Amino acid sequence: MKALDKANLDKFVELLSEEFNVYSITDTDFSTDFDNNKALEILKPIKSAKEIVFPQTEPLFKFDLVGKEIVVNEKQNSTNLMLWIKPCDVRGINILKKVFEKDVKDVYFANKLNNTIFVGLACNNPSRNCFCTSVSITPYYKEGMDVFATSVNGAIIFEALTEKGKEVLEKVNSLLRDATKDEVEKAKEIHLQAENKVRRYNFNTSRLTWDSDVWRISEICLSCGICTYLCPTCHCFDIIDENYVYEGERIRIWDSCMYSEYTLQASGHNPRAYRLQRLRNRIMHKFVWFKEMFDEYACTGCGRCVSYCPVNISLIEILGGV
Amino acid sequence: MGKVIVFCCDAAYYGLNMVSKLIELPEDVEVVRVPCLGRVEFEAVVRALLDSANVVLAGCHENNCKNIDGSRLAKMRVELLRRMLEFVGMDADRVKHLEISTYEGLKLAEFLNEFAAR
Amino acid sequence: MDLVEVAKKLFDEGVEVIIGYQGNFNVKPIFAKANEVDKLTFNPLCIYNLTNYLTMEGFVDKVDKIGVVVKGCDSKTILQLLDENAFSRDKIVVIGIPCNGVIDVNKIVEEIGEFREFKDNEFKIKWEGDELVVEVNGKSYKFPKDKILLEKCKVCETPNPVVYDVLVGNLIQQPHRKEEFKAVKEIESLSLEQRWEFWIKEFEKCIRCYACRNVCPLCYCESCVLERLEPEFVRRAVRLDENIAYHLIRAYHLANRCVGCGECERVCPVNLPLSLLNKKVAKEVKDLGFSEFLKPIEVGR
Amino acid sequence: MVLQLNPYLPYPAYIRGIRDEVLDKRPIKTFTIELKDEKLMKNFTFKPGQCVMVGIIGVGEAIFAIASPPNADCIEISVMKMGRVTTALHNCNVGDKVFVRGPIGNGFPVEEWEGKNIVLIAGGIGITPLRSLYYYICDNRGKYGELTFIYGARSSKDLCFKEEIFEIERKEKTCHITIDFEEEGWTRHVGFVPDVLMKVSPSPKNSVAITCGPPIMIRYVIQNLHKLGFKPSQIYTTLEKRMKCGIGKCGRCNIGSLYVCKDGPVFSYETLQKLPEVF
Repeated sequence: MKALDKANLDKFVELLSEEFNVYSITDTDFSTDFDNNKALEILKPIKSAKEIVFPQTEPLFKFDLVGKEIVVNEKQNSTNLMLWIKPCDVRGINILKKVFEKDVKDVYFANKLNNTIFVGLACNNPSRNCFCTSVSITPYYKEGMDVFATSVNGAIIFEALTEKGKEVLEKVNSLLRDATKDEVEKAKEIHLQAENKVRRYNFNTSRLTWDSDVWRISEICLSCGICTYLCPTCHCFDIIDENYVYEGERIRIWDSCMYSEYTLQASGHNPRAYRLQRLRNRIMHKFVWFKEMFDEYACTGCGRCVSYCPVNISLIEILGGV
Repeated sequence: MGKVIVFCCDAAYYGLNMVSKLIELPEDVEVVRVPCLGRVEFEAVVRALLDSANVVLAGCHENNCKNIDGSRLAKMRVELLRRMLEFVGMDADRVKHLEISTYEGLKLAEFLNEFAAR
Repeated sequence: MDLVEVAKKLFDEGVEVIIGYQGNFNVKPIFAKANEVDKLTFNPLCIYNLTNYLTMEGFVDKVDKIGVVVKGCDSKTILQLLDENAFSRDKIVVIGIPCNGVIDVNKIVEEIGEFREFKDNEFKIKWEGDELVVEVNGKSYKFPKDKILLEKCKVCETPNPVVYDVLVGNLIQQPHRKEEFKAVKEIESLSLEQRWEFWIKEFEKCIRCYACRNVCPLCYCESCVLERLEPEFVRRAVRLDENIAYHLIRAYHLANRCVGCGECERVCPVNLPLSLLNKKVAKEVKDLGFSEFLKPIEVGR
Repeated sequence: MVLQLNPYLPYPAYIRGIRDEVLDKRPIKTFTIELKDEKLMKNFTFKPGQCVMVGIIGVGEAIFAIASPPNADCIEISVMKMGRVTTALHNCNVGDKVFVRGPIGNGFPVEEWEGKNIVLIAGGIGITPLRSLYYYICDNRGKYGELTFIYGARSSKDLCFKEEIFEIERKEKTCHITIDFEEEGWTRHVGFVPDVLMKVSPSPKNSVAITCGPPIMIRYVIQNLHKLGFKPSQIYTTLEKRMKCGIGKCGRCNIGSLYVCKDGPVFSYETLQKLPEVF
């Protein structure tokens, strides 16, 4: 266990920036332009971290509209380093990984994931709408991280979890010192404190049946895309050709299962024309069908969909955890 | 020099056609013929602006529109759009509304030459 | 008469559903049937513009008569929708509530701090004169009105519903306020470059979730221009220029139709100042002399 | 066939031939497509019932069932003019470039059916995957039992692969062609496909029924097959949804936990029974 004094934080980031594109938390998203000290305090940005490995708009390949040829440019992007990413967001990426690697490997996702190093930070102060402990992770969940950090008073304690993570710590070794026993003890205490702060619900997914009364809540759903776009595990996308004058691009772009256009077929038939069907599909996919496929919920308990829903539809309520 | 897209109502298009032998339009001017200026979807104008083209809407004089209201509506819409563009910090002069009768083709062509060279 | 009594009477008179509010802290819209009449409430957290639901999925056509709870600002939407023949007047019963202003729930959380364990029915919130009184967990908090009130309510011209069939509560006497477009004028006073800088910073954040469109009671086209692929006026890619196109087109479609309910700005997850755009259009529309209730044709819709 | 490394990258191909099938408000054309790379074309193997993504640069991609038998040296697809991509395809000429991704989907479990009688029931453009299957069975006639073929369309003008169908009619004793309403000069069946199925009443003994067509037809055909004594495990159908990626990632074609593009489009009715909201 290594420790970094918070006074050295600026130097720490500077040193890392020499080799990596350092992303960190801002109020809205993960960005290279962040406030060093504030980033440690922010609970989680509005947008989830999936953007780094699965960007909202991602070019698949270019094409030349005159000759009608495909132009593939395989540029190697430099390594990204995600600083202070929270356990729930890493969990989201772990879930996406399962989806994108099942059967056929999605190269765009895999490339980005390979080029990203996660320096995670334990969550000290979960908010009102957090419910990660109810979907079987904790505020100090480490899987998928390369380095796991905990902020303890005046220092940050690091624990390298992978080879990549060891390299990162090696890079900033000059700034680090060994963590004292007290600090390590304190970190454990903080973890447990945070875990107790998160409200725990007894979710009852058996009530999510096809014609359950639960779906009546869809009456008030606006079928906007907030919940899906902010969700760390939602991964629906659309593939569209964008044309400019002489060239074009085939892009992949986030789509939302809450839009009626999403399933609209060319013939005009729409298998999910109503908000009820769409809301049901979203929730059942996350908690019933995903469980069938991968044996876990496609939910990280980050609470974004609860906090930002324009009409206060609460996933917690739908799952029966009032 | 950017591209210029000109939406011409039937009358203005006819006027422009009449003088096509006298005066040549610059290459990057694209003329789009519409039945009436009132029919121009302003979304198309916005699209053109953001694809870095300049836009001119040329149509009848206000009291001379065969569809009675088309020209007046177009004028109002363009004015509103110009003010909005200004508000978000874009150059409002990239959209112009011109009142052109069938006999003022030369005026329009001259204007376009000037506008394209700007 | 209070809301529940009024609702009971309306159900007796043959209203099938009442679109109203439920909950104290977690306020949500509700489509109340006769047996759920007790759930209907109204408090200063009832921020939603419920008229939005009247134009969704052809809901109005499916029932004989529906009631809808409106505040002063929401009632203007009803007038505009009627003007556009969105539904027939005799299908809906407008339950008007004079309103002292509404509050964003996050503001309360911000002021009081995180409070976790409480029961929704033990949470109380109401206006007392110029003060907001909040009771939670046995403690009571007081906030001055101008500190906590939503921006749009500070310049509200119509605290009383302008159209209603039944009124709940008493009409509010309030000195006549006038919209002065303060925020708009502030932006206008900046230079062109400064304005551009201000707006690109905002538009870059947009994630195009279309919540602003879906929450808008006046955005009810069956097929939205944004979903059209031919011609494609707004490309799907989420980039600055496409975002600008989207927001310009959205504001333009609402020219002289926007009633200023401010829902678009409220729901935006990345906090774009959308009502600034709407207000600007409203101001210019007045200036340009559009007719008072604009027929959609005047903006090309 | 090995999928290439990047599943989103299509193979360049060109249109070798175009044949008009139906001239109507909703015209149908059959396109013969060949991959540019000969070696790839040779290696492009698929099962009957599988699909391909056919794309046009600058317009987009759409999924089509393969109509040609697996041993053909080309890919044939029948396309009805409907949306953006199909309209663009209809505007194409012989020699034009297209891009192909595939094969996609599971295809018919032809090995499982060996030794069984086969009942093919198709409606309208739904004949495309069954055409592929028919020719496959013809090539491996010894492995399968009796074959019954029922095909229907709205009118004689709407019949796809007209000549081939009549050819099949001459060859097979049990081929039934029907149109929905009576027409002058029409001597074959008149009536909807499910009704004709009842008239023909194939025996459920040691048979499988495969049906493809408009959703409403499939529903009644399945009902009638039940009446004839077919068990759910003996009934197969193909489904259609909006698809974009074709590899089970983009999410829109799900029915329950199954993705039509990856786990389908061929489903046995036994599987479908357990799924909600199939159509």
